[in-house]
Amino acid sequence: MTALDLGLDLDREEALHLLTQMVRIRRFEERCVELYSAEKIRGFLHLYIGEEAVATGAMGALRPTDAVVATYREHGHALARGVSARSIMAEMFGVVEGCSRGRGGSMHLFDAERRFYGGNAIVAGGLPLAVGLGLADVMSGRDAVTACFFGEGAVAEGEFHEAMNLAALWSLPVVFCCENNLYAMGTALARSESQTDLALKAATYQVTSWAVDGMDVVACAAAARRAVDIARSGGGPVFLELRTYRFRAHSMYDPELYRSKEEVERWRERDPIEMFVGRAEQAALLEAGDRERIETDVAAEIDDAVAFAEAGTPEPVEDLTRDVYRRAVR
Amino acid sequence: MTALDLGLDLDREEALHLLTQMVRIRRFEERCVELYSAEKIRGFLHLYIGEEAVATGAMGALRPTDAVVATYREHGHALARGVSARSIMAEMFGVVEGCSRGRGGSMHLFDAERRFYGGNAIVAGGLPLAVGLGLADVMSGRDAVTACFFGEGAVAEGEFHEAMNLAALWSLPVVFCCENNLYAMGTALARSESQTDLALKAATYQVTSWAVDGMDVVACAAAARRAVDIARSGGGPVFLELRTYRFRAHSMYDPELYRSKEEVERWRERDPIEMFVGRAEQAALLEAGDRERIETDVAAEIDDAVAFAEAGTPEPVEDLTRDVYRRAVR
Amino acid sequence: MTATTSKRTADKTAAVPPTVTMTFREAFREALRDALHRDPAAFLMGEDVGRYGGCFGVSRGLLEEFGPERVRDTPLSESGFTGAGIGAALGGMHPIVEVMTVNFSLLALDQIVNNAATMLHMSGGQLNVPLVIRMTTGAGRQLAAQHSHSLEGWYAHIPGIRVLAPATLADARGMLWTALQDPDPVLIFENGALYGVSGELAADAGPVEIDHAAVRREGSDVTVVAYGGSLPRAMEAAEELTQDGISAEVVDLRTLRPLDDTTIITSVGHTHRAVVVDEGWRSGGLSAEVVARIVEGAFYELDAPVVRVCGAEVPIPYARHLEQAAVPQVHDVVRATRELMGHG
Amino acid sequence: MTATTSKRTADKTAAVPPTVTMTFREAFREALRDALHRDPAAFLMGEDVGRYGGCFGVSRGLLEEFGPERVRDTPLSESGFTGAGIGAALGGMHPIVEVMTVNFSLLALDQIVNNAATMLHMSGGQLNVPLVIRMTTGAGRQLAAQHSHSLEGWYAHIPGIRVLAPATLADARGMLWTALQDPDPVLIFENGALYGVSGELAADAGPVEIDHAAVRREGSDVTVVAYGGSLPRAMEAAEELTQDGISAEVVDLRTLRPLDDTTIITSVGHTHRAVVVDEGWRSGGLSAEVVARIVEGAFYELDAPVVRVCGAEVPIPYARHLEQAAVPQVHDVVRATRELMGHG
Ligand SMILES: Cc1ncc(C[n+]2csc(CCOP(=O)(O)OP(=O)(O)O)c2C)c(N)n1
Ligand SMILES: Cc1ncc(C[n+]2csc(CCOP(=O)(O)OP(=O)(O)O)c2C)c(N)n1
Ligand SMILES: [Mg+2]
Ligand SMILES: [Mg+2]
Repeated sequence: MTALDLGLDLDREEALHLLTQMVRIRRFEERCVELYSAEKIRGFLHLYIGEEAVATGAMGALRPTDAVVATYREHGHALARGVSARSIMAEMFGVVEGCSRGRGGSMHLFDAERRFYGGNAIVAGGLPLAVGLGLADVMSGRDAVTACFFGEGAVAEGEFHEAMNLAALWSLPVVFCCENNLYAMGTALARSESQTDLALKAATYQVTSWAVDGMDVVACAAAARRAVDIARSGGGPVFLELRTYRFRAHSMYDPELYRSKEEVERWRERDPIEMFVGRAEQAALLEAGDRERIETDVAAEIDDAVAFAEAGTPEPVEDLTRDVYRRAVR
Repeated sequence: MTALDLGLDLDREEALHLLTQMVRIRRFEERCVELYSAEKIRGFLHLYIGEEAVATGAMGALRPTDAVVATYREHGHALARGVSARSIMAEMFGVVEGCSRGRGGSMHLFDAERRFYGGNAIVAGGLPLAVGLGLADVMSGRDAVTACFFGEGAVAEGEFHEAMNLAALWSLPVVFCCENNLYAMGTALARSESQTDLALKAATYQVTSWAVDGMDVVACAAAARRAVDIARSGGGPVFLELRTYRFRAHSMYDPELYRSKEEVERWRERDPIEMFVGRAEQAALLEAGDRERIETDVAAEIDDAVAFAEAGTPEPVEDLTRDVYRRAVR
Repeated sequence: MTATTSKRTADKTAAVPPTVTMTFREAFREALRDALHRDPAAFLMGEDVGRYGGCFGVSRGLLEEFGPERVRDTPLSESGFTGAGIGAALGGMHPIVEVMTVNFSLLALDQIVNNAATMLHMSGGQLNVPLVIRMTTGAGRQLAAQHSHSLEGWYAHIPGIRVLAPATLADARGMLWTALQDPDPVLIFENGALYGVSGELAADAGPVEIDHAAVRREGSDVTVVAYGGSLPRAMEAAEELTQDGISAEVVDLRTLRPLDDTTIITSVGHTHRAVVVDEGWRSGGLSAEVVARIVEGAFYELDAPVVRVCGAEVPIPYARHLEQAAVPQVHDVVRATRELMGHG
Repeated sequence: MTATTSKRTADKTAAVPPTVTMTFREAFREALRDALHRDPAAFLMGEDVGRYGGCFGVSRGLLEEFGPERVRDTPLSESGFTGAGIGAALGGMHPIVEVMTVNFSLLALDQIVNNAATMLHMSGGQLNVPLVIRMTTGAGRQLAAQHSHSLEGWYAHIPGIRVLAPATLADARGMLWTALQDPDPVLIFENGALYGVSGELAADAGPVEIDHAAVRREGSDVTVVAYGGSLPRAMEAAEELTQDGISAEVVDLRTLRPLDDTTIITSVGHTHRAVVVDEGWRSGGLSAEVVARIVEGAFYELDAPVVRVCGAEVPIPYARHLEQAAVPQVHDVVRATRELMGHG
């Protein structure tokens, strides 16, 4: 059986890359859980475990000059975008070596150099920013695209509606990546949306929209590539509904009263990493030993990140009010 | 030719009523313009002239136990709902005899007895209120319907989106009457909405929706009757796009730079009053002398309202802070 | 929640009413349960109040007890459901709208300020809005800038609404009912850092009045004004100050609007010195209003300028040591008071 | 706008620079035109700024001059386009976002407070937001409760933003450019009642600094602090007070955040008395902060309590006489000052 038969239109190098990224995200977050229990990481911690295919697939379609806006569940996006595991871990340790100098924490990862604009903890609050980034790119004559990630819960917010309309009206190069993991905290999609077909909903704004299997990293990558192409070539905004599932609780404080263990188990059978490994091995894109090597490398990377964070420097308290204004107050 | 041939499924009494209401609104507002020039009325004054068919048609479908929410362009709705011309005029004169005790002015007409809940000057701000009124009716086991009026400009606001979703999700008896007069101040629909088919847009929320000729009072009445029936009988919310046009400026301060005189003239040929009179006379629903009598009666009603308002009482300044809290502050 | 009978109940002559030990979370929940039981017009509405059990667990179990009509999960649409709460109040219900946290209430501000607060006045006294809006406020849990605002003082600027800040178990348990029976919109700010704190509450605790500040600790040298999450810190500071021989009176504002300045001014009339503690940002915060009221009402009683101990003027940072430094701590209150008393 | 050359220019030795007569509306428009000419990254965005000519006519003609890309009409979506302004600023532009009035800005508060104000800090100093947001504020035109808020003092509570309140033609003309070149978000509040007021402005008027309060009138007996729409009233009151032999110094705050308390305190240091005039509601308003700063910085200089002359605590009513009573008038300032001076 060949790669094409399996719908895997990619080469070995790409396959290794996709797998590596997904494993990095998974293991990084598993370590975060431990560090949370050890009280090294505090505040809210939202895990992306189960959803790795989305950020991994989507981010591959972007150029370094493109922009990314994400949510509070954004470790995966930051890692996939190239923000170093070191600086993310350090951020969660609250030290100056963190990608937000320890000011942001898990929910507010930023990296100006990589055009990674957060890390937004207000549901749907990032969407208008993405519209503005797209507008700035167009007005400046740059052919960049902005990818904006958010959960399906955000679709009910007014800011979603206003942002979609503006992006469509002005034909801006924004790819709206809606990570439909079926729940907003404990609220199931059908309890939050009168219209549960989100791609249809988005299409009403005259935005090119379609739904994608968010557990299939190859499908995510292909969809993102197509979407980014449309947006970059003047086709206006695109909305992708990426159907996925979070395997873990909403955050560290969630008793998960709203869904059954069985439901979670059923979805775990579609683990994006294992599914991809299975298909890629069948297609002979992965070889014996690849997985182990990746796991070993990733473990080392994460150990290194934790060591880096552990050795980090807390900001002197005297600097508490720095970076409130860039220009000195007076 | 019969009444039915003309699509006028109404009797003489109803025809007289519709015409009377439209004429009342038209003449009332024409007088308002004079009184504004005379500085008897101040603040913002938004005229409904040209759109009379909508409020007149829609309001006829409601029972006294139903509720109404309107905007700052609501003289017509208040009059059609049965708020007296006297108390509306007095309100605009800023006297205690006004329907809001002179506290509200043109944009804030209220009448608790008639379940007329304003008079809201924040675009789209009334929509969530209508949802809540519908919810209260359902929770209290009352079979009332809430009619909510707003302009097409409101559709771009997040509050529109949130309200539509809530109403649909909870299947509430709310009739959303979108008065599409093609402009929001100076912004043409195509410049504010990526999707200009508003009924289609609303339908995406799983709300029963259709477009209606808002210059045809009979069409408005029929549509409203059907919509109210659906809402009252448990069919959930309904969205009506009532296609209309305002003949006058947005408010008294508008130089109308954004549309041509010719466009306005073309629409004036579809004057809802004259169109209805023409058809009703052809259908022999109106008789010679009806129009004159109505005009005379209306003129008298308005003269009376102005006299009433002129004779009104200004609130003593000592009572400035009354009605900030119902329960005394301490 | 453990029912306990005070050890001293054996002593018949000085019978102490039985108390129960509970957390603030439980006290808030009991208040909700009680309201839903007693007031048929009451219902709770907000994001994840039902199936999830409330984002901070306050409403856990209420869905099962009262059903999805009266414990109503909403989509993420703060403006929409807050406005719907106002509409439902106009329609005769007594909605209790939960906005998860004050941070998200910024999305509902139009409804609160332009509708809830103005309706009675704009309608010339016809339409009152018997609505309660509850929300969590405050910093201290390393949730960073977008999840740590203390904006209750900001809301206290708006005529037409009442603003409550329960800081004791009795108020956590008792304010809701009174607010719910109030004809006007009432905002209740629950300090997030208090949810897990437990203490003793009278077993028969019920509604409390919501019009007055309370002297939580009597003292003669200085008045420390605090509320909400800062009250426990003010109390602890007062205790510590006794070591310096400083007797601090602690006033709990309880109601931030309308502000009961009489209680404050009376206290300052005795002590002649005041410290205002407010977790919110200093400039333009509630603390400024308290200072202004003291100046207006007790200027000639003052032996020294009123001192403010407030949140640092910075979006709250994530790192623990910075967050702690950004929010008034016990030692900040102690230090400021000692300096004011000349023990600097 | 009429260019005039002062009559005295004939006198070469005391050459007075030529001035032009213009309204505040025109001054604001000139500032916009100038900014769009000189700063290629600048653009104006908001509801009806283009084809309609601006809801209060401020931007009339700019669409024709600069085209629809740079004078960009938006749909009614305050949160959306304000957020887009923040995003565009992050993307390197210098957006000037117009929110028609402060009343509607409540719909954009999440973006302003949670994003614009926090971004620099949350990102550890990486991402600044060079954004200007303009809006009309104030009462006085019988627009009633939902269209008459004075919430600029409220905004002044938020760290991370600067808040300007131009009250003179020179500031109306000059603040925008400085704000636009500022790396941080700046809010400019244009008082609606000033738009039609005209006066003389230097023909070569240009950018002004935005960091300091200004003494608009020197005096020795009392400091009257005002800003925005209240400044002209304070000036008029000061003039009237001369009849009682009271010499009032008038301080125009100009910048409401960060507040230049040095100028205020210096003035009070000379006069020993202060009156604060603020059209906004009294409780928790900017006036309270000014009182607190004076108490903190000049307590021992004060001969009497600081007096506040503020908006009545009521949603602004429509009826003219009630609206006038709700907002501080010249005679209110005069009366309060006379009482303070013991001429009551
Ligand atoms: C405006 C706002 N309201 C409420 C919250 C609290 N909250 C945080 S995450 C969340 C659920 C969001 O669900 P969704 O958009 O589907 O994203 P997911 O968490 O599933 O990735 C809620 C309600 C918030 N952060 N912002
Ligand atoms: C939230 C908000 N933004 C802006 C305004 C200013 N404004 C008043 S009416 C109006 C146009 C509304 O147009 P539309 O909804 O179509 O109603 P119409 O006036 O045409 O009846 C605008 C922009 C407002 N009142 N509220
Ligand atoms: Mg989700
Ligand atoms: Mg319109």
